[in-house]
Amino acid sequence: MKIGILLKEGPYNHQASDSAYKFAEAAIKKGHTVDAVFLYNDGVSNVTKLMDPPQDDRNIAARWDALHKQHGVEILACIAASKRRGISDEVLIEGASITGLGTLTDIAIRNDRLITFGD
Amino acid sequence: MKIGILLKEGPYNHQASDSAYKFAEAAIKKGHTVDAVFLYNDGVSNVTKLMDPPQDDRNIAARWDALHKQHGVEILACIAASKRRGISDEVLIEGASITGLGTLTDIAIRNDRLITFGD
Amino acid sequence: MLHTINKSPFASDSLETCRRFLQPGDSVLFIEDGVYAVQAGNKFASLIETIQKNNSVLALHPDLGARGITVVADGVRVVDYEGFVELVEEHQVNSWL
Amino acid sequence: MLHTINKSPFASDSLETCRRFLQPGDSVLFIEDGVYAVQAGNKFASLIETIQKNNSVLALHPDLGARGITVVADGVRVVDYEGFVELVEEHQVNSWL
Amino acid sequence: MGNIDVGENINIKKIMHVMRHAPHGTIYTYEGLEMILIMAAYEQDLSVAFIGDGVYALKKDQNTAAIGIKGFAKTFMALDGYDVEKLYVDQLSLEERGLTEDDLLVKVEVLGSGEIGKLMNEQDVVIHH
Amino acid sequence: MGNIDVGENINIKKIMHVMRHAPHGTIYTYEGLEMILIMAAYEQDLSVAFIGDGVYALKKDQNTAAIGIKGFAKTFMALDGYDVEKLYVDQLSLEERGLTEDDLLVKVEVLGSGEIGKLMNEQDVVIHH
Repeated sequence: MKIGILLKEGPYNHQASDSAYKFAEAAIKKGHTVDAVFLYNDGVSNVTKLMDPPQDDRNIAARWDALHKQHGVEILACIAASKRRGISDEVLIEGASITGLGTLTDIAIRNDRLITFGD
Repeated sequence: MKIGILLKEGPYNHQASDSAYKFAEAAIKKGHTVDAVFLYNDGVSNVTKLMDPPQDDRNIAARWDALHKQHGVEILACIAASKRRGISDEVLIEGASITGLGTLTDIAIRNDRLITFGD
Repeated sequence: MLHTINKSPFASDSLETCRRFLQPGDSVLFIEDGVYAVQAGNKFASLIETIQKNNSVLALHPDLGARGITVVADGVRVVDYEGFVELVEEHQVNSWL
Repeated sequence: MLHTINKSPFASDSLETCRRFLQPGDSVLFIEDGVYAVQAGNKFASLIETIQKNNSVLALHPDLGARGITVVADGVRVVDYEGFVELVEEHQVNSWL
Repeated sequence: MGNIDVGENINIKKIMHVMRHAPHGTIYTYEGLEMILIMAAYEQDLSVAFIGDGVYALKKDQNTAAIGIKGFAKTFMALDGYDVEKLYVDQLSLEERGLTEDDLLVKVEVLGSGEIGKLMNEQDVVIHH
Repeated sequence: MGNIDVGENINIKKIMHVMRHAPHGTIYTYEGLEMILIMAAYEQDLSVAFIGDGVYALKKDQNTAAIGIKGFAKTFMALDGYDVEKLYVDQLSLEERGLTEDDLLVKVEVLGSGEIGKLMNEQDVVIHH
């Protein structure tokens, strides 16, 4: 099955990021394709490489980066939402890209499921 | 009267930033001193200079910058909260600084009021 | 003490919770989405009336206007940001988030 | 359809609102702070019982454990992330935010 | 587009946007509307449901000048021009808030929660804002 | 510090932290706790009130391993060592949630909302988390 994920909250402040990640991980483990994680609203803040949490805590941006590199999951931040919140190519992790809402529509169309995590 | 402000949410996603700014503006207009705006939780995202909203919209970071420059209001982001969210000196507006929670304690002690805006 | 409430009473428990902690003479100021609590004729009308027996109830005009609320419940005082600052001059603040 | 609810029913209207839109046969999965709804013996016990007449009710084990919830209301099925994925295989998803 | 025969158009998806938040206190309604406007260009079977505080998004007389935030209520009036015509409002949500159809900026279908629930159930994708 | 004569120590402020959110779903409780630990070093008159879902922060048996988030419930047990001894829990909030004092990790004072309200009213600063 092909699955798209929509993530609407930023890292750490809400559990949404963690839930989305755990879900993606479990879906991949069960043999599904996680096509893309689309970041909207404050969700765009998930992919700044300046994130620097305490050493004994998870690094949420690095985790998305690894998910892209290991499993080909596209990590996409909405451009309009990113601009409002100061997320630009300058600070983006390697595994993520900035794109428009048309891409989200494509994701909604081409996947069997679109599941949302947020607040 | 000396007033401190604690702001706990990021720009645009919640009205808290706008309310805090409007309140600060009104307090200054009435002759009060707004000593500092301390940014906590997602509030630290208020002061990235990469913020680039649509031209017909307010630029929240630029507005805090101007408040500092015109009225000497200290704009302070908590360091631990900033690190989690990828806010560092690299992206900080000129008028803001990153500091510790001890500074918030000082603000709470030295001001007549501490008022919180958040979600 | 000045209590501010910024969440819709329909979506959040802020109002219902805050009211239990009010002391006689405290003021309650509704701001942001909190102002929906004082729209005339909604299901919180009697709660607002009860609160007014011991507390003054206020709402921020810019937030009412932004939400198209033109009529507020009886007895609710409408203030602008200047009035908000005056309330803060008079009281310590307790922002219910 | 699979409905997910991620907010505490004490703080938010998500559960009360979602339940009005449930169709017979839909499943409801509580995740994140939503899992407090199914803690045995709280004030939502009878609502959860009512929902179970026409819908299966599930809760995510990792979220229950994180919150120290060791006993859930009768009839609530506890699943891990693998079970969550299985539910998504079976249903389209409606995440109540 | 009018009626679409799903049998011949397997790529047409039924997508419902659910407005659940009051406007202005958070950005969800506004960015939700931006999403709907973009999706409207893709000729899918779109609908929008206003539930709970989401009904406030359609309230007449909103004037955001004094809070310094861009207003967008009138953009809902433009949805029709983008062929987004299925706007459903939950009746109980209106009633609890002391509102009637006359308080709303645009023409909508006011439905019971059972009816909206049935429509939700038929969707391929549901996105809450 | 024990009892402080406010008349002689005008810089001692009464600061109450109010925990209002459930843990883990949002970071407010955790970052709130970080704030309390720092403030504790400044020898002010600190107290912490647990109201509404805030009482869940103190629930025994929390194990966050499976959600991949750092647990912090036990840090509340360390507050005593920082001389933060005034921990108040709202009785009705406990009851509604089917909890009793025995379900909590630390020793607290369970009070009615009127009593906590009175204490709030005496504060110089109240910060909600």
